[in-house]
Amino acid sequence: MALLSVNGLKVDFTTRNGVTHAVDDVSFSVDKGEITAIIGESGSGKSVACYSLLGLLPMPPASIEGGTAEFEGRDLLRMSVAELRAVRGRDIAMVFQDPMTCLNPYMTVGDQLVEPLLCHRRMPREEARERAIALLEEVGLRDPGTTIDQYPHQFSGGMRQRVMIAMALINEPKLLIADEPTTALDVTIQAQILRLLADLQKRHDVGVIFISHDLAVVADIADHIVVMEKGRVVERGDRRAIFENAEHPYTRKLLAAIPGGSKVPAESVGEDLVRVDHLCTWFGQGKHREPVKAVDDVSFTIRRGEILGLVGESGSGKSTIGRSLLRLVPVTSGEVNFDGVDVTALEGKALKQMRRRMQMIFQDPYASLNPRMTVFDTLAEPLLLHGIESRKSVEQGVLKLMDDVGLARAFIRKYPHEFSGGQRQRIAIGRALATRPEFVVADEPVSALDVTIQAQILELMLALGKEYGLTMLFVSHDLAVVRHIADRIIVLYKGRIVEQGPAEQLFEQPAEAYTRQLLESIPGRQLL
Amino acid sequence: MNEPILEAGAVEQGTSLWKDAWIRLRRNRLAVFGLVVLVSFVILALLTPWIAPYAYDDQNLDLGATPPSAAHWLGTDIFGRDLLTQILYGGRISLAVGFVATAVALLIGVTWGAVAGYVGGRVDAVMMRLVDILYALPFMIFIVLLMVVFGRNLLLLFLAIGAVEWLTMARIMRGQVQTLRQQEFVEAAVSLGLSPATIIWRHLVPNALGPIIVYTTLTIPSVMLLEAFLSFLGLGVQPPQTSWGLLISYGAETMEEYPWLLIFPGAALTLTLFALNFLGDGLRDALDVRGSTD
Amino acid sequence: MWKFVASRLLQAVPVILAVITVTFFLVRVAPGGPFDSEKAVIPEVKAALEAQYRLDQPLFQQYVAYLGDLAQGELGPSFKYPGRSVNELIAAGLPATAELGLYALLVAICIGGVAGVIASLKPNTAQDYIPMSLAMIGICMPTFLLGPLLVLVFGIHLEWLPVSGWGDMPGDKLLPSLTLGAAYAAYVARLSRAGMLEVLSQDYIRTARAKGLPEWQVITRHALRGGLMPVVAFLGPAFAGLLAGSFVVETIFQIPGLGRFYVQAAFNRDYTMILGTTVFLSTLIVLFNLASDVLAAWLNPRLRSQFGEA
Amino acid sequence: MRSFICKLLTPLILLLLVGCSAGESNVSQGNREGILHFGNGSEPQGLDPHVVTGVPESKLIDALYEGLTRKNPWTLEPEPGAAASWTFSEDRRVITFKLQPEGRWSNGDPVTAHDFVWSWRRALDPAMGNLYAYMLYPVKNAEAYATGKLQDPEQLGVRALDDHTLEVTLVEPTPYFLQLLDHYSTFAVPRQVIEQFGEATDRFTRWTRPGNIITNGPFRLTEWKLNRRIVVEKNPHYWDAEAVQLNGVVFYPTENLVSEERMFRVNQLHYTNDVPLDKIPAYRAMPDSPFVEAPYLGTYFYLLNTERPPLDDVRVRKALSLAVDRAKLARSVMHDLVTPAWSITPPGTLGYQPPKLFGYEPERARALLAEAGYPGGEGWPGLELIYNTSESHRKVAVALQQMWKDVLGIEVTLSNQEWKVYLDSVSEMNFDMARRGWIGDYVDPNNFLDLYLSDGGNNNTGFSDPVYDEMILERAPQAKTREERFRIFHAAETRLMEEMPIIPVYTYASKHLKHPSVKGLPPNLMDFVNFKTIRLEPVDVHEFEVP
Repeated sequence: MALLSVNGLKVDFTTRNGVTHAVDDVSFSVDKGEITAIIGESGSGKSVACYSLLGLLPMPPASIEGGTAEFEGRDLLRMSVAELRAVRGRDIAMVFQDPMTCLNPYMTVGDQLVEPLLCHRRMPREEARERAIALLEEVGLRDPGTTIDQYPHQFSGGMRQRVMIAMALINEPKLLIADEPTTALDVTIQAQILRLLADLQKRHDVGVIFISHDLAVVADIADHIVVMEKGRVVERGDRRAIFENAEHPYTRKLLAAIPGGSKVPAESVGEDLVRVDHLCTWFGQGKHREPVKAVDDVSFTIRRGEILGLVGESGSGKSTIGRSLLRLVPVTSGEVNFDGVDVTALEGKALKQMRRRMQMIFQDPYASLNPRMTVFDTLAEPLLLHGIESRKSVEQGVLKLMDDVGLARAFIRKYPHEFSGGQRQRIAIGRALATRPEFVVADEPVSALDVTIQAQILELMLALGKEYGLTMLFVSHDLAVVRHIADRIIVLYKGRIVEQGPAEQLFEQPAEAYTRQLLESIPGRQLL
Repeated sequence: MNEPILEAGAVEQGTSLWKDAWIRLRRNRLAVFGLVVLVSFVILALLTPWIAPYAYDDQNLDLGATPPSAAHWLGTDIFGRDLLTQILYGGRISLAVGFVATAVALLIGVTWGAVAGYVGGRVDAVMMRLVDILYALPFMIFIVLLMVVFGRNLLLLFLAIGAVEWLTMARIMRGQVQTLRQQEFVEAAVSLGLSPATIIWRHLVPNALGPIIVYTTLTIPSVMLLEAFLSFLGLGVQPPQTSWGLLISYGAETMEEYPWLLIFPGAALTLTLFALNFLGDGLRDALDVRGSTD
Repeated sequence: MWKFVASRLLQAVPVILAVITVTFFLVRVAPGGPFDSEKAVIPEVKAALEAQYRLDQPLFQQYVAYLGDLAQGELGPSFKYPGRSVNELIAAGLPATAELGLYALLVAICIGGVAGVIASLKPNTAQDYIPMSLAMIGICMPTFLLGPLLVLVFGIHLEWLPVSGWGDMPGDKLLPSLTLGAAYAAYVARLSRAGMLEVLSQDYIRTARAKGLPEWQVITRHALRGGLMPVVAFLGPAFAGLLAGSFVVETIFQIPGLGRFYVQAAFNRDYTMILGTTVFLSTLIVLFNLASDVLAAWLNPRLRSQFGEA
Repeated sequence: MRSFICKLLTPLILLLLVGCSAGESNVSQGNREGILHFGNGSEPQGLDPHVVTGVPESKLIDALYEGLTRKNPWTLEPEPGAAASWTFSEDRRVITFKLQPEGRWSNGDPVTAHDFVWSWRRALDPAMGNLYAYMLYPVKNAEAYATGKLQDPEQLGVRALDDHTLEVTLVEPTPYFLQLLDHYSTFAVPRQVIEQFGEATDRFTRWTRPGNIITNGPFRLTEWKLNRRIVVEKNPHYWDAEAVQLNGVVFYPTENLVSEERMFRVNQLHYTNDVPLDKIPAYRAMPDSPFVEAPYLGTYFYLLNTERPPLDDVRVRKALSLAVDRAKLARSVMHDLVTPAWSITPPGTLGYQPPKLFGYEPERARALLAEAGYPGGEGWPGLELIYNTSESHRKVAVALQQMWKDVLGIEVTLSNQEWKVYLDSVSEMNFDMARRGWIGDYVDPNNFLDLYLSDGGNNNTGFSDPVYDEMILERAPQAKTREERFRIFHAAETRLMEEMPIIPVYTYASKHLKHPSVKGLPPNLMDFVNFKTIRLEPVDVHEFEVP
């Protein structure tokens, strides 16, 4: 018998713009000791469905309109607030997406860990603490006796996620709901956490609901897979069935979006456009303070028409290199030579002129657009600033840009908040291209996007790169993505270059151990 | 390969931010109440010379202070002047002081804070230390001097109040800008080659509006009361002109004997404060783009 | 941490020096002198008085002499109260004002904090509007109105509390604290409501709920600490403001405090007293701003460890 | 959730409940112990009689010290104080005082004539900066010494003939000189203590602090808490200690009128320094009203700047004065507390009646203004009236502003100024019209009429009349009899009011709330309090219910 079986679940959201059926007649079940993955893009209702089971949705605006959720013979949806509270954290526990924000920054991890024990079992504090230490050890924290008294910010992202997992498991729950537990993590960490989850699940014999937007992530661990789209379940089956015989077009689209294969290297590669010599960018310099060496003695070149991939984990300095090239952060030493000119020495007018030729696409399409400016304002600003279009012709220029990046002309007067993430990234790309730059730094331009959108944006960038004759520095932590788009790849580790070479060569014959480790961490490798 | 949302058609005049905000504001009943109260106060103030039942300096010493009656709806003050008339005329001054002085403070404070916050470093340190210094100066001496040097007029009053109130505004603005400066859209603006002034006015200030609006709505009523204090020092309005702040401070002295002299002007000010407050909160929520993404 | 404190204190020195300088010359420019009175003063007497207070020396020389005294902690003799030094007057007024300010702050935090927290739990409902509106009244009720009103109700009609005094009768500190705290309660209410709303939307609150904690524990253990951080940052400036702004309350309740000295010094053109209180208060403002920053940092583990490293 | 709110609210409620029990009231405790609780207006500047200037200080110093004479609170006649008796010489220029044989300082040391000689020298010493030094100017050579023209204190007209005999030589016969002797600038101060703490003329010493100070009056200082209270107790060494009824007095710096009245209402004070104007009708209406009022030796008037047009025209000045309906003002705004004034000198100062040259004459006022060239206010250039910030000044100004507008059709703008700014404006004559008040230091028309001497420091109007100067300075002092002297004053004052450099508005009145227990504290023209005569006869009033 299933541990949890959900039948005909319906959840509505009532907003000022009317009622949306966020979850519409969804059914699935989880067996003891098995992993059920729920896959869907943002807005598919996958998280809402799970949160509604535990009463974690704010009501209003949410309301459960129907269905049942049998958990050990009791219907979760019909429980009182108090009953449900007794289930939460004891029988059903959760792991959330972002370990940075999901731990209380004002409490030590120990205090947060023992809370479920104190709350549900009235366990003496000392005993609870011992148990917490044991569990921390089990999830792979070094020296848990000491670290238990530290605050969350003293842990790295991966370690925090381990703490989250320990916190979820501390009460020996029967069911664990993991909501995109690895999405915010670097690939190597992601691989570790996935392994840990699978391992713990076996050992503690719990049922797991694993929510993700990325099929690749669950490829190795899921027993059953449920695919959701727009609040409905479109396909379900065991892992093999989904990966090998997907029937629904949406599932196929998801599979297709997993970045795979490598780019055919560009044929016409010209002279060096950008030459970086012994670049150092250090932060927090003070008289008595050791600087943070974000970029430490890095040299490389980018040839005209080439797409250079820059890969590394968070903290490797990859974004800082991009910003250093564009003078968005002050360079400590070294030279950035752009088309024969040392960018680091430019000031005033000359710098402004240079900015026109080099542009940037940012990671977060939510943060990189001014929320108070329309598409027109955003795109017209660079056109007017650099005198590319006159006041009269600017509208034409904006429309042309919108055509180029695949935005309907009708949206010209809309504000960023009215767009989806993918559309916003198109606007941002349009803005970067408005000045007709020769060189663009793309800083993780797709990592905040769902996989299907990710694929579209990558295609767009490749197409535009050709059309505009762009040279590009493509910064990403995702090797699969980089492999898909880049001609050549540089691997960074702690501010220094570990390895560089043509994309295909790097993937086929990595020379360095670190590169190999990165490659092995790519989820769902066997699918490729 | 394109997303399916792309469809041909005429330009959609998508919901503009302000229009959208206006629509959302209209749905907020309290904010609408605030707006209606404020607008009607402003209209009353503008029409006062024509609708006031009596002349504002029309005394009747033998009548003295009388409670509300048919002839004097809100009663009379100790000079036998009609209180309703006094409140109407006082409203003209108070609303003008409240709005203009706050606008002055807003202009100086927002500019100062934005520049300090955006430029940062040494400039920021110097600018904010200057604010610290001004905070610490004895306010009264400053006002007395201002009066002596420039003589007395209402414009000066606005400036004096504005000159005092901008300090906090600058601090708030600076804090906002410091957070916003980290945002990627500001970096994008820099990389486009925009000048700092353009970045501040086009990209930073509009995005810091929320807290500024809220603080502004708190400032206006306190400015109205500050005016009464300045009048006490001799800088404010002079009898027989009056203001709500003055009416309240006179009323407070005789709260036991002639309570209506306190209650009605107090009600006018309180109503304004609540109206401003509701409107301010409503505006902030309406302008909050994040809120609209739900 | 100590380095941070030291550098902040160092930064404060030029600020305070500038305040002294500007104030020194500002008060001299203001019309009317300390010895002007309703009855004309005999010129010889005035000259004798001015000589006693060094006022006959060139202004700059007086300034230098003042700085010299200040360096030794001497704030000079008061003009208004002959026979008393400014140091002594400040020492006499400070305890009552500090105590009053502290209680007022307590009142502001209790009333404002409770109102703000309650309001934040159900935003945009009656549970939000009613406490916030009550707190709002604090802003439009100037102290010169609220004080007498409270006295009228609690002192005279109900006869529960004394109408004036400070430490003379049991309970006489309650009304002044309430009066002075009311205005700040409104600010605290707004700050804590906004702070709580922010925190309550954080992911870690959801985590706490997912653990099955009862709602009140979610609020007290997880939300309050972060939600009240803006209030902590507000405490420093607020306390300094309370000290400087306690004049009206001190007068209404006949409290022997510093606020009266501060304001009356300006009215009396008591040069040394104006300077002394200004220097004292600006130093306090600096110290309290620093203290509230340190407190905020100490309450925030992330900042705390940063200071630890520095 | 509910329990959460309860947790937060509990401490608040506790805080509210603490001390909701007021103890015994000051008045009933004071009645029991013979302690008077006295509202004294404000914190005194100090207790050195040669340094301080204000009214609150004078009350305290009158309780602590004693001059050669002491006023009778009912008649205001000088009666023996530190001096037991005195004799005048033939020409009334030399007065010989016999001091109280049992006169003692509060430490038991005798009060001697030498103390007075030393003290008067100190009071007149230019280095002392005594603002009231001029009180002693009738004494021979005093003015010369005080202004530094004479260095030798020996030449002052004051000598100790022996320990208990003091001889004072005057410049000229001064009828009001004995009155001056109960002004604190003529009091004896304890030389020994003063010199123990510093220079004789040092203003900055600690000699007046409790524990240090010794005084020769009916009370001695026991406690001085800044801005809180000053406590004095009966001085056992006082020569007339049996006559002193009170065991002590507590002085409160009751700066805020409204608060003071409320303290009185809940029996925290026996006696208030003042009463809010608008409370008067209610208090008057009470049975056994605690409200006491009396005419006060002072005039409230407006200064006219006779050097500025249009006020350089006497017709304009008169028009302004004649257009003021003083009776109506007194009746309405001032609640019948004050009486209309028609001249600078208050009526009835020791029998002197000032001239009344005009009344409320709107027709004549209009005619005068028309004659001056402003018929019906036409062509009126405008005028500004300044006053120092205060509720009552504002009320008077607003009422008069409207009277001028109604009667004369002219605009007068009002402008309140902060106190010191106002003083500066007045002394610099930087005004058209300015509010002014003058309270007599002693009961004599001279104290008011010498204001308008051509070079008078308090003139501030530009009024200058040599004949007037001569009448006040030369002829009046030479007068043989009081009647003759008063006739000269009357003639001079008539000249003054015909020129109208001031607009008299009303004669002041003093007003207080006095608990029914308090006896021997009569209202008088000087608002003088003689603590020696006050006694408490307990009457229990639970609370003053103001209707």
